[in-house]
Amino acid sequence: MSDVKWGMVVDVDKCSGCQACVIACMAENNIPINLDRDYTENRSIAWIRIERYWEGEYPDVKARFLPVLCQHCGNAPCEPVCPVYATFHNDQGMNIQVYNRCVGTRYCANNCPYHARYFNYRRPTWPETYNNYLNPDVTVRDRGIMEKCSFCVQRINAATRIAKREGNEDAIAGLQTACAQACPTDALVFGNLNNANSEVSQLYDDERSYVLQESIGTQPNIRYLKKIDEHAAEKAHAH
Amino acid sequence: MADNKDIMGVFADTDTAAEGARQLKSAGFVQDDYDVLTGNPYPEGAFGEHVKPNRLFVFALAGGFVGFAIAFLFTAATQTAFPLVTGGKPILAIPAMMIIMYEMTLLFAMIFTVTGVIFESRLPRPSGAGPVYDTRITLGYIGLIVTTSEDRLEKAEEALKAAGAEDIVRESS
Amino acid sequence: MQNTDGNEAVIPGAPATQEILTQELLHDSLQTGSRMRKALLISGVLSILGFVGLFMHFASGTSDHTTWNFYAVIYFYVFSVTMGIPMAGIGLRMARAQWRRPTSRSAELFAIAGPINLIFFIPILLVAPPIEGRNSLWMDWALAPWFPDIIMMVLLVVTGLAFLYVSLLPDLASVRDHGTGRAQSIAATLSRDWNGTKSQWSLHKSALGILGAFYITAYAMTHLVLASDFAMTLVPGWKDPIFPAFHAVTGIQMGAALLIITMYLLRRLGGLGRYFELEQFWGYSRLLLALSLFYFYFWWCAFVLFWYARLPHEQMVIALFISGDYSEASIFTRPQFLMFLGAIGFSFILPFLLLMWNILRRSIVAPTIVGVIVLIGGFFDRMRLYANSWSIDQVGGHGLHHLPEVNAPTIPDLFVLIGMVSSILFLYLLVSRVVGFVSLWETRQALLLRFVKPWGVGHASVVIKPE
Amino acid sequence: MQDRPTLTPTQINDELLWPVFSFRKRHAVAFIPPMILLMGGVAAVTILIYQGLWVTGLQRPAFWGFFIVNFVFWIGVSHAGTMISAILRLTQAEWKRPITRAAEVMTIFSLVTSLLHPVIHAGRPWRIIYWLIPYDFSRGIWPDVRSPLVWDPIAITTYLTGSILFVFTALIPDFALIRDQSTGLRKKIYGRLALGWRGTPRQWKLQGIFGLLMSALILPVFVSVHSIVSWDFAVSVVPAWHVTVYAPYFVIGAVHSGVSMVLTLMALMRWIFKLENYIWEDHFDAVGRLLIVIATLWLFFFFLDFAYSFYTREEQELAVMERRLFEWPFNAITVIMVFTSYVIPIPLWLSRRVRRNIPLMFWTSILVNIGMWLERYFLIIPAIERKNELTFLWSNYVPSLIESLVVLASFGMVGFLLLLFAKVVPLVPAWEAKEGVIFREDVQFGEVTLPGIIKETEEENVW
Repeated sequence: MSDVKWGMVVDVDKCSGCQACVIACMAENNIPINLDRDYTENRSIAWIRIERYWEGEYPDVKARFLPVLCQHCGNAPCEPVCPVYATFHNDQGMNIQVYNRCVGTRYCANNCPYHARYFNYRRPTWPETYNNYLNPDVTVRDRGIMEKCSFCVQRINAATRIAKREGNEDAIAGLQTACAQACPTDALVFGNLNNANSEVSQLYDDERSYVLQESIGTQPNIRYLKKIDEHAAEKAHAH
Repeated sequence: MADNKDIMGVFADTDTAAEGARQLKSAGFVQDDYDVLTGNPYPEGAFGEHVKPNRLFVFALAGGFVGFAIAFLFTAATQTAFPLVTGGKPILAIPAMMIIMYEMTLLFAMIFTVTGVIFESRLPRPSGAGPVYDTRITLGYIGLIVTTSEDRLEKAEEALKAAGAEDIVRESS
Repeated sequence: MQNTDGNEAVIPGAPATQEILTQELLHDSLQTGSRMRKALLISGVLSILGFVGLFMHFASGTSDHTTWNFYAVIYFYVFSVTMGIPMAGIGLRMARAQWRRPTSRSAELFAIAGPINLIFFIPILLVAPPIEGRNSLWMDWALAPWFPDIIMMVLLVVTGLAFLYVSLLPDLASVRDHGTGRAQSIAATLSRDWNGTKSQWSLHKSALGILGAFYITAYAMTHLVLASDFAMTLVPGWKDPIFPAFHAVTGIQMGAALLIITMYLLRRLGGLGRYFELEQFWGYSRLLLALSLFYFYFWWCAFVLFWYARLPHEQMVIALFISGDYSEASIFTRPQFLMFLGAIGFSFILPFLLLMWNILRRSIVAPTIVGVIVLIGGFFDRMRLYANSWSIDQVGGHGLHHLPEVNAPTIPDLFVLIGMVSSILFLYLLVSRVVGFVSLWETRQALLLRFVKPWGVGHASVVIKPE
Repeated sequence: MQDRPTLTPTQINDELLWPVFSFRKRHAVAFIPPMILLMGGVAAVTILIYQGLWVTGLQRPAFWGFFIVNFVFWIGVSHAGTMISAILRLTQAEWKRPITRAAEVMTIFSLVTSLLHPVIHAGRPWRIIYWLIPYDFSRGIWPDVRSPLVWDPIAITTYLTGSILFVFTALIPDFALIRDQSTGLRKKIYGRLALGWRGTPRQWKLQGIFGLLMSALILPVFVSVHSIVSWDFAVSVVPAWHVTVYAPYFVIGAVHSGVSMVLTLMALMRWIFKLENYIWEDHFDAVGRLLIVIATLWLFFFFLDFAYSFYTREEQELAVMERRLFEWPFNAITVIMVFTSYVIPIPLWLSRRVRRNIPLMFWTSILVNIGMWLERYFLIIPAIERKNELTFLWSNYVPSLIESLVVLASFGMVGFLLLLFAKVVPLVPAWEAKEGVIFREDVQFGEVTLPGIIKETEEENVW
């Protein structure tokens, strides 16, 4: 499957900040439930988060939403600083996190310009009744480990297996990450960038598309589509 | 010369020791016949002794080369053994390798140097300080050791005595 | 042999006495021979070339700074070297190194090059593009960079001259008393009422200390502002705080190199072999080795960051100063890379490989050769830095868009180089006619502070370190 | 110059070896404060390992905190030993003699202490060994040599090994001394350690050459260690960390704090072990003069870093500088740092009277160390608190009690180890002290007597 290059397009114009993607991601990837304590300590974990910026002065205040997840950079600053290869770049353009190797130096998190990496300060716990709802395809991360958006790698692997078994690419073509699947406004579009007629690769070169913090030259596989709004231009870069 | 014996005169201070050296010379002993034991360094040649040249720098160089080779193999091998791309860097990231090679070069140079010092100063001696030794040396006394054949021991002894040796230590045979 | 070596330490050869010093330094070396006359004449004539070159440059216009790139190269090269030499002398004086005594005069005498540097600095100020829209230390201050830079330059030059004058005073006095002809009259006017009273000497000592410290500070700050105003500012997206330090250190490195060469020439042609002996060359070659290592260290500190972080604008800086255009297949079609090779090869690799051997360090010819190598390397380095950065016409922007075409040097540039060098040489020799190349009072003091006494069977040399 | 007693070898032995042969009250009492600090630290680390990192103040985005700051600080202090012994050895400064060993030993112990920090600060300390030793051997995965965190251990191990060898080799003559002066089991042990040292001219000469050669070898390591530590921060893309001047800036800062720490140590040694005859005002004077130069260099690099953070005028760097200069507590930290590490001590040290006043030197050196600790905090923390453009996640780091206890304990640990070491061998090299006496040659100049030194001829071929 090396001809596959997974990518995503985030249409800031469509995003309504409903947080559905966040919840879907938590359910899919066994992310521990954040208590208020975790938020006050700035230790909450959310592989995809909606950043909310207020614009304008009262009474005409506008809320701007920016979904941020791991950008799966081509030049990922987080990768080379890991002493134990716990994170590296695979041949499908994804930034892989290997939980077993991680020793928790947290250097990758320091070096991630998108704040997309999260550290398990505590051993994750769920209410007793939830234990049976955990996704069997996804590891539960112990304390002391970095974690981040994996582009739902478990789904990708499953789809790849099916595709290989059935000998056609349908499974891969229809593949969705949890967040993209859950997005009611289709603000998140996930797909194979090497497939020219996939929706994502068409939106990818849209004239509205831009890259978060382009000056760092991380060459992400996630692009954003500007808000259609006279303020959008400076907003997208300013914050 | 297996039948050579050691004899040591213990002197209280520098001048008498220097005098002892002169006496030995006049008694026909050459520089290589006698050696000096002191509790701390003295200016070189203070007792007319001379130190054979050492090859310490060779150890340092050899160590450097060894370390460099090891580091190069280690870095090159580990990166190529399981080529994972990180941060879009080349699999053989030369600047990173240089840093490690630099460190290892110096590490091995230092280790070899210390080995060299110990080896070149004829240490370690399993026998300890040796048969002919006097603990007063470390109290600031100076020992003149004469290594010579049985028959000339007497000559050496009176030379040392004449110079005012406080004490004469003989090799117990 | 070793015991006498201690004796050789400061005044080698025949056992020097105060009389010998007086004879050699006060009478012999002040005689102006025919060779000296020739040198003075030639250098004097050639120094006119510099102004000719300057005129030709101005004739071709000051509007486009990219045509002046090699003028900048030459200026900053000569500036770094000549202002760096006194640093070597002053630093060792502060470190109380005994062996430097005979050499400190010939080092500090180079402060005389200050005025020349000042004159040739003016075109740089006129031609250098304004800082509007560029990164700079001055926050778009209207007077910057001209005002602060000229201030720093004047400060440096004046401090250097003042230091030189103070360190000359005692010798001027002795020339006043024993000299002859014009030298005597000049010395008489300059030396004022110096007659070596206790208070004068203590004042002299503290004055040297303060002025020395002041010179070092001025040197560092001048390099800081010049390096950032006339190199870093011109390159969009180049933020490199270590560059000024690198600039200053390479200046001292080249200075030490030129000093070694000067010592060699004085030894050969000036008949001052007694004062520039093995120990002096040994000491300075140690210094040169250390400084060459610093060259690499400071360069590497910048390079490894740019290489590792892979920020686009810093990749362009690497391309501009080190690697050249990656798309060029052959490295020989990349001028930037060739300049870099010359710089690192002659400023670090060769000096390091040669000087790491004590046998070579402890000789007279080898350090001289390395000195020449370092001077060449230094020129390559200044070329790498200034020829490239001055060829850029892009103003502002987050990073450099494309590598500039490097303009080749022209005849006027050559004239300027010859002119600057020979005018400095001219001044140097001229002053040496009054006070000579070796400081009398320092070598005299050296004689007092070192002697040989019998020790045990052999001998040992005793050094006195007065506070 | 006045108080330079002439000592006999016997006297030197007695005055330097008493901590080894007897255990006096003053020595015992000195153990108490470091012990207390150490206890606190042990408790803190136990809780930390058992509970996990949530007991610290670490959060997002400040993933690094007190531990790393302290790590950098102690690595810095460890540079004193080499600075003192290597550089002064190469420049053949006579006054280095009595302080070399103490400084080198402090190097070793502060390195050991600093090495603990990355371990306990990792998420899974029990796995940290994998960091150094390849674990997925079957899959052929080894540590990534591209990571600065792999350069670190290698550099520090090199430095540690070098320092240990340095100290041990210089110790052999004193082992021999103790061997000769003692009896029974102690004689046996020290006899083993002395490797049968006799004190022939060849052995002494090799000692001398070893000093020079080893210094020449360890100096490059000395520079590289702290440079590499600084690159942990500098090679990243965090705006205010990614500064080219960091390497030399950290190194000179390290020397500044380290040499001041040596001052502190000298004063303490002088008081605890009654070394008035060996550590003179002259030594404080000389170290003081050295420190003026070092501190000024440090100030220059500080200025470079500071000035150029405004050079490009990019929002993120300005945000960090705003945090450093105007926001509590960093505004206070910045002021205290500048004052304690330069503005107060240096003008004082300019006067010879202050440099020769030991209590004053002691307290000023303490000041400098406070300042230099804060400097590391000032450099490291704000940059990640204000990291990159996503202001949504900017936050402020507040260290927890556990972390503070560990920081205090690190000081206790170094002190404790030093005192323990003093029980085993003399902190002032006895043979160097004797050498100093032999090589001293007071010279009469008319009315005054000046101290002269019998110069070892630099004949020995170092390379």
